[in-house]
Amino acid sequence: MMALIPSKEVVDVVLEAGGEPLKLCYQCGLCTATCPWNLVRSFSIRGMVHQSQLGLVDFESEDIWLCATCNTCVKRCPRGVEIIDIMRALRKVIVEMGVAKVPDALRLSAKNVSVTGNPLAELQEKRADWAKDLDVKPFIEGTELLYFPCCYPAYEPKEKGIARATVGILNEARVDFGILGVKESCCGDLVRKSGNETIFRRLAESNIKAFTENGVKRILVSSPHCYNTFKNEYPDFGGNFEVIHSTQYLLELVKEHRIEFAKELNKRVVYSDPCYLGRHNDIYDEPREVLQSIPGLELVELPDFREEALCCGGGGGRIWMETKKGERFCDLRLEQAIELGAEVLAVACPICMCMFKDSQLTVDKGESIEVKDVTELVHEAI
Amino acid sequence: MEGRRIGVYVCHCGLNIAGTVDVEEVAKYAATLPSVVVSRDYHYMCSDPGQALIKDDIKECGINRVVVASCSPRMHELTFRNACQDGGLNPYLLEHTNIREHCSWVHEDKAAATEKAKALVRAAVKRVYYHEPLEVKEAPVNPNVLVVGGGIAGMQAALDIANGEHQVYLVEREPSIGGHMIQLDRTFPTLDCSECILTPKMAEVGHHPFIELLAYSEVEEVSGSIGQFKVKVRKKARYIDESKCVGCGVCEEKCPWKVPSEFEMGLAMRKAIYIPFAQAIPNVVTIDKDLCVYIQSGGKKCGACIKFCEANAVTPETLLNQSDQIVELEVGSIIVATGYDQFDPSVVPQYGYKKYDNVLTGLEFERITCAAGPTGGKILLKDGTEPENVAIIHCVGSRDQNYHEYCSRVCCMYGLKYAYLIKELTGADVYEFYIDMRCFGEGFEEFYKRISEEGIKFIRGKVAKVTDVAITEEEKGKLIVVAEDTLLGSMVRVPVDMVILCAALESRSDADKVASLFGLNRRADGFFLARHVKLDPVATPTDGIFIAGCCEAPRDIPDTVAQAEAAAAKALSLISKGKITLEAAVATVDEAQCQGCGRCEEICTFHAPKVISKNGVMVSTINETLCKGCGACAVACPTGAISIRHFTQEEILAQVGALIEV
Amino acid sequence: MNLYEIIQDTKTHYCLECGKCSSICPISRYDPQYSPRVMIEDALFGFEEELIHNHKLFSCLTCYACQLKCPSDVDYPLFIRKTRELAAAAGEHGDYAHSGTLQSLVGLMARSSIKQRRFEWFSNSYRTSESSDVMLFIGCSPYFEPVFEDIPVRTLDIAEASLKILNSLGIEPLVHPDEKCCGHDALWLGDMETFRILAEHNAAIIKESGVKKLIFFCPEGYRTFKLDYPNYVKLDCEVMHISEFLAQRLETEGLRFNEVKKKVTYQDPCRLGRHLGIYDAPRKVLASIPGIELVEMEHIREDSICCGTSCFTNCDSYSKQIRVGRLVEAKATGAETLITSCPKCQTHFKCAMVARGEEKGPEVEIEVMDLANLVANAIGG
Amino acid sequence: MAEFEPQIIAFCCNWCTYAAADLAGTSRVHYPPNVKIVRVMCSGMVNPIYVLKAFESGADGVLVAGCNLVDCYYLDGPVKCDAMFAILKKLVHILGLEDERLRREMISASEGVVFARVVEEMVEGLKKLGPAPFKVKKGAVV
Repeated sequence: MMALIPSKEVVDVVLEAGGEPLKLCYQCGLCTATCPWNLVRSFSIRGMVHQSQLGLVDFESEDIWLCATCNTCVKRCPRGVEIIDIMRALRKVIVEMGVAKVPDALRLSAKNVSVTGNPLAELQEKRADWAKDLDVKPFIEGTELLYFPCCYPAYEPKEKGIARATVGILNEARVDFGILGVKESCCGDLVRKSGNETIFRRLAESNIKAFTENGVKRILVSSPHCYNTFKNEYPDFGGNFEVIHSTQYLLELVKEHRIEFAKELNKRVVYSDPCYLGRHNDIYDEPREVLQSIPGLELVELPDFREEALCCGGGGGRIWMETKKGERFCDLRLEQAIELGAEVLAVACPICMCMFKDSQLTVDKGESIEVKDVTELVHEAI
Repeated sequence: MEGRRIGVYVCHCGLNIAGTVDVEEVAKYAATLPSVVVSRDYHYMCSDPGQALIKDDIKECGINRVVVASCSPRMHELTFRNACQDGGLNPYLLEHTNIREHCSWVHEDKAAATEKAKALVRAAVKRVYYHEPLEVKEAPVNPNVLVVGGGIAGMQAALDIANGEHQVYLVEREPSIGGHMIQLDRTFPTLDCSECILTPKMAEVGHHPFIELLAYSEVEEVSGSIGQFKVKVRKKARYIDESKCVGCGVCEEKCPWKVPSEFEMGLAMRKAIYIPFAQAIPNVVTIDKDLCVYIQSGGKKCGACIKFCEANAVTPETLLNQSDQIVELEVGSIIVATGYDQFDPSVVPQYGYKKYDNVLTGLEFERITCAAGPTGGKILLKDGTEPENVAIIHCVGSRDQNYHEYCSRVCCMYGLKYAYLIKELTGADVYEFYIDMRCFGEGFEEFYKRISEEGIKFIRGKVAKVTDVAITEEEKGKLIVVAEDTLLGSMVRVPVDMVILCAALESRSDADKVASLFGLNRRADGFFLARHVKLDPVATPTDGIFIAGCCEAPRDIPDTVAQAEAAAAKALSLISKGKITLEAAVATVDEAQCQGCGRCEEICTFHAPKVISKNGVMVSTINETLCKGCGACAVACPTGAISIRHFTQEEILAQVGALIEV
Repeated sequence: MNLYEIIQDTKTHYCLECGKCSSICPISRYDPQYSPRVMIEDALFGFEEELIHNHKLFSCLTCYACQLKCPSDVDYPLFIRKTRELAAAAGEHGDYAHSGTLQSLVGLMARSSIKQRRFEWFSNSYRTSESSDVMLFIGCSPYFEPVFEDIPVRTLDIAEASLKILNSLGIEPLVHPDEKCCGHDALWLGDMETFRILAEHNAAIIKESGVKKLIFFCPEGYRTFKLDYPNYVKLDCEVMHISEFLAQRLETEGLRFNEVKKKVTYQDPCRLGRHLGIYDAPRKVLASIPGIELVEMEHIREDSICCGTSCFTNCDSYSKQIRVGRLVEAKATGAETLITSCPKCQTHFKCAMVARGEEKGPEVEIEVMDLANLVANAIGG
Repeated sequence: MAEFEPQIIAFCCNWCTYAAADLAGTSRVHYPPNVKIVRVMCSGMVNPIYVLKAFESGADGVLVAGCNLVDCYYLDGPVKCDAMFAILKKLVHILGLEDERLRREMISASEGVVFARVVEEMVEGLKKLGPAPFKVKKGAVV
């Protein structure tokens, strides 16, 4: 066996890239043991952290790109190590210092975001096209609420329903809201988590500028990723806004009787907690309360839910990458939902929706279940 | 054996016994047994009227042996012994048999339970026949206490007792008290300066009106037993007049003769006339006889110290004619706090200790970081430069069956402390090679976390070797630490400038002598064995002798202090009672039967039997103050010379033989 | 039988009160309270109760030193043995050594119907035969092993050595799995019931096996079979001690031994020597081994001194002093090894060397070895 | 004919097993009356002769029980008892006795239930084995 020589230089680079928390790790292995990847293949986060501690990281390894930033390990870590930060730092070292090859899919998507402001390479000027036929005002100074739909509902045909349902509900509730449309760009979460810190900063700065210039105070988001980024990361760059996720806002509207349900929705529904809503931001009850308020709807729980919920596998830029069949968390999740006899798999995240809709195509009896955003279900019932 | 008159008392215990056992029948049956003159049954034998039956029968029927069949003797044997005594009978002439817990409460078949009760009573009657009166002896306790060892444990124990205004003799073999703790730089996990917290205590010991400090002295002989030990202490000659020396240090300055200083772990020199360290207590000089040229030349050469001593403490007279003194002490209890030795890593040749200059032991590193130490507190390599990277190797000599199997308990923590100090003082890269991190004490884990934050590199793996054979350019001129990083599953080679070996704490090299001096037992690992690991942790098999600190096992300062205070409390409780009651049912030797083979001496845990020569014949004698009456010696005795009072073979065989009716 | 009859039987009334017995008695030398003469006197005065409850009654080693010197031919050992029968009937048994474990084992052995596991120690390197007409009597050796583990004495070594000797002479002897204690100790402690049961059992199994010759390595068994059994049971076979047997074969077969360089001295066991008059046979065997130099002790043959304990009873301070005295004598010869031909002698001597206290008595350490082992070593292989 | 009722003599150390038997009593844990306890201060006090004498006097089984190694009031009594017991076992083994008739247990003061279970097991086992093969010596009982 070749002996390795620890490299102080590499350690310093990783630390510099934001890997500071790795110092704290005492190698108990709980992260590896809780990581969903180990349901489908072997993946030692502990090992990677230790390699980082000694500057012995194999930057060529595809493992570096696996982490979906689902936060399970961080939540459970006995030393409070921000493992996602370490993963981010390692990816950053590769992306920004070019020490190894970045997977093509990631490189491409990041480039897209950088150039077009969205990962789907759609034109910036079409960002508001989803709302063309709807009664949606552009946001102007003094508008109460900014609705920020996220790139996927904005462009992706399969997901536009989320944005449209949201607008339907807001209008029903007579909410004073608007959209920024072409003035906004991707929140930058996925690029940041996949190591493109520079692009992220640019996006953040541009969004903050747009929000600030237009006098935005309160932002309604459909995506937990946007939610997390605006709420927890933008403040570091000077952007302080009140951020509210659609499920939170829906509950507010239901409780204040600003929307009333007109129909029964006699369906068996399971809810899949998005990582960035649940583990990253501790929002577990609101989506459930909203669903339960829909007349006739029967809410059932997946085998693991809330804090334990299985990730869809799309976070951290994974949505852009190909995951081998048999290793897809979303497939597992969908199978569980089908097993439970659910008619609808309710989500509260455009990333989750994208992942699950893909799964429907490959999973046995995938079409037997609908994948819908909570917003869509509410909209159907009013 | 004439004249046995046995009274038998069978208790109903309400229905507790009578509900299952036909007590009247048992009493009637007992009356038919040989030598039984009275046999009664009664509702509650433990009640006053029940006890009165026994007392009256002793007086009126002249019974001289008593059998009570009732509950467990663990419950009421003492009650009935007292009843016998009140009735004028020696309390040991009672046999208490258990027909409640061992019979009525555990059996349902009344006939069978009654038969069993009869058998138990029959056996008790047979046994009581052989009972002999025993005398319960008491002995006074001398309130003086001897504390052996002037480290933190010994000092703490001495202060606790002396503060209760009892005389303490504190014996320390080195010229000054202070022990290992005074050699330490800082103490984990709080990083207090060891000297700062210890020297006030040393001064207090030095001045305490109830502490007589016998430094530079060793215990030579201990005799007697709990309450009345006699101790001989050799006060080694310092070759100066202690009463005159003011510790000014001029002589030391002028003395031309040097050797490596023990206190500085050989990293600095001391003189032939020396005070081991600045805050030494007592603050007087000691002369190293072997090194002093004046003494060695019989007064013909040197004599610088005499010349410069203004206090007239060093004179030709003290140098040439002073000799060791034997001090005799009488004490009631002894606290042994003799501490530990640091494991010598040179027996692990792979680690290169003594081979490479910059491989150090923990204690050496303590001296290096200490501001008063040989480098003035600077962490320096032998060549005077600062290290850029340092490896700290844990478990050197511990957790290794080739050396010591036990965990040395303090090394993880002091290893972390070193990492902290190195980072703080030099900014060097630090690697900790560990097997497991064991940070169990108060504030320890927090300290570990704090040190982790400093970016210390932890490599889980026992180091295979430390070498200077470089295989790459960057290894050149470095010490390379080779290990498997078990977490990587890969070999690593870490080039460093300095290696610190976290050497284990081990039992003193002369622990065997100390053990036999004080009648202590040693565990397989060499440390002294406590009376009970959990429930009697500072007592020893020898009553009146207590242990504290690292002589019992490796431990840190707070644990040592707690143990010292526990030992002091034990001694104080003895003093406060003022006397001890001796076990009456102890071993006794029939000298005519004894062959002096010493098997009893060998097997006894408490050192009670001793073979001595009487008129040229070897016979065993029992020290009754030490004997606990466990009976192991009687089993070991091949000739039947030893028997245990109240549990003689005759008694037990009589009982066994009568249990089964044939 | 009462005391009067015993006195008649053992010619005790011929006692002249000369005191020769007490002056020769090894116990009286150390124990001022013990005197054969006084014992006899008590008997002659008719103090029966005092006599049978006197625990010194069990001190006599029955070594026969006194009897050989008695001018009136008083059989004092026999007197003691018979008086002990009276004492035993009254529940007396002297002070058992080893807490009476050995006596108890013999009692249990006698009164049990189960098959012993005597031969689990037996290695298959020795050849035995169930149909042999020679039997080697193993005796209590298997039981001694655990009891004397700590001394350490391995009496089974002697059994193995004896087997090796017999095998080398072309004899594959019978070793009987159902053999029981010969009853020597029971007999000499006055426990006649146990002795009879044992004698009858052993006689029966020997008769059934049809052996013609019975060889012993233990002089006690030998004596018991040769002198005592005939009074109680019928035994149709020749009995011999292994030293006798060897001496015989030396003549008839011209046995040759390898050289063993050793300076030895020889302890005459009382049973072999004074009881049966066998002094020459063992010496002859010793002389036949090249390299062996025999240096005799001060007291030998008829004047030999007992190993100090008999029947594992009253093994006391005086017994120890006798043994120490004898060992000092043995060491004084300058021999490196003390040879005996009795497992008990070996046991008692080795036991006397045990000194586990810090303070030690006189230096008495010397190698003790059975003659059979010495011979077996000389056979080699 | 009545069922064979084996006789068991148990030597129990004062501090642990005797106390365990007491606890069985106070907790009313029932067990067969075939056992009779002899109280000794320490299991290391049990002389081989006590056990042999028990067989001599008619016991079908003997139990020697005391503290666990760590609980011993006298520090290392159980070690001494084990050493004695090893010798004893060899002796009764040669004698031909079934191993089950002689049992060594370490039962701590809290294990009343264990004591009862051991007694039950022994009684069951001895019932299967039948009476001990020794005929009691005349006048053996003092």
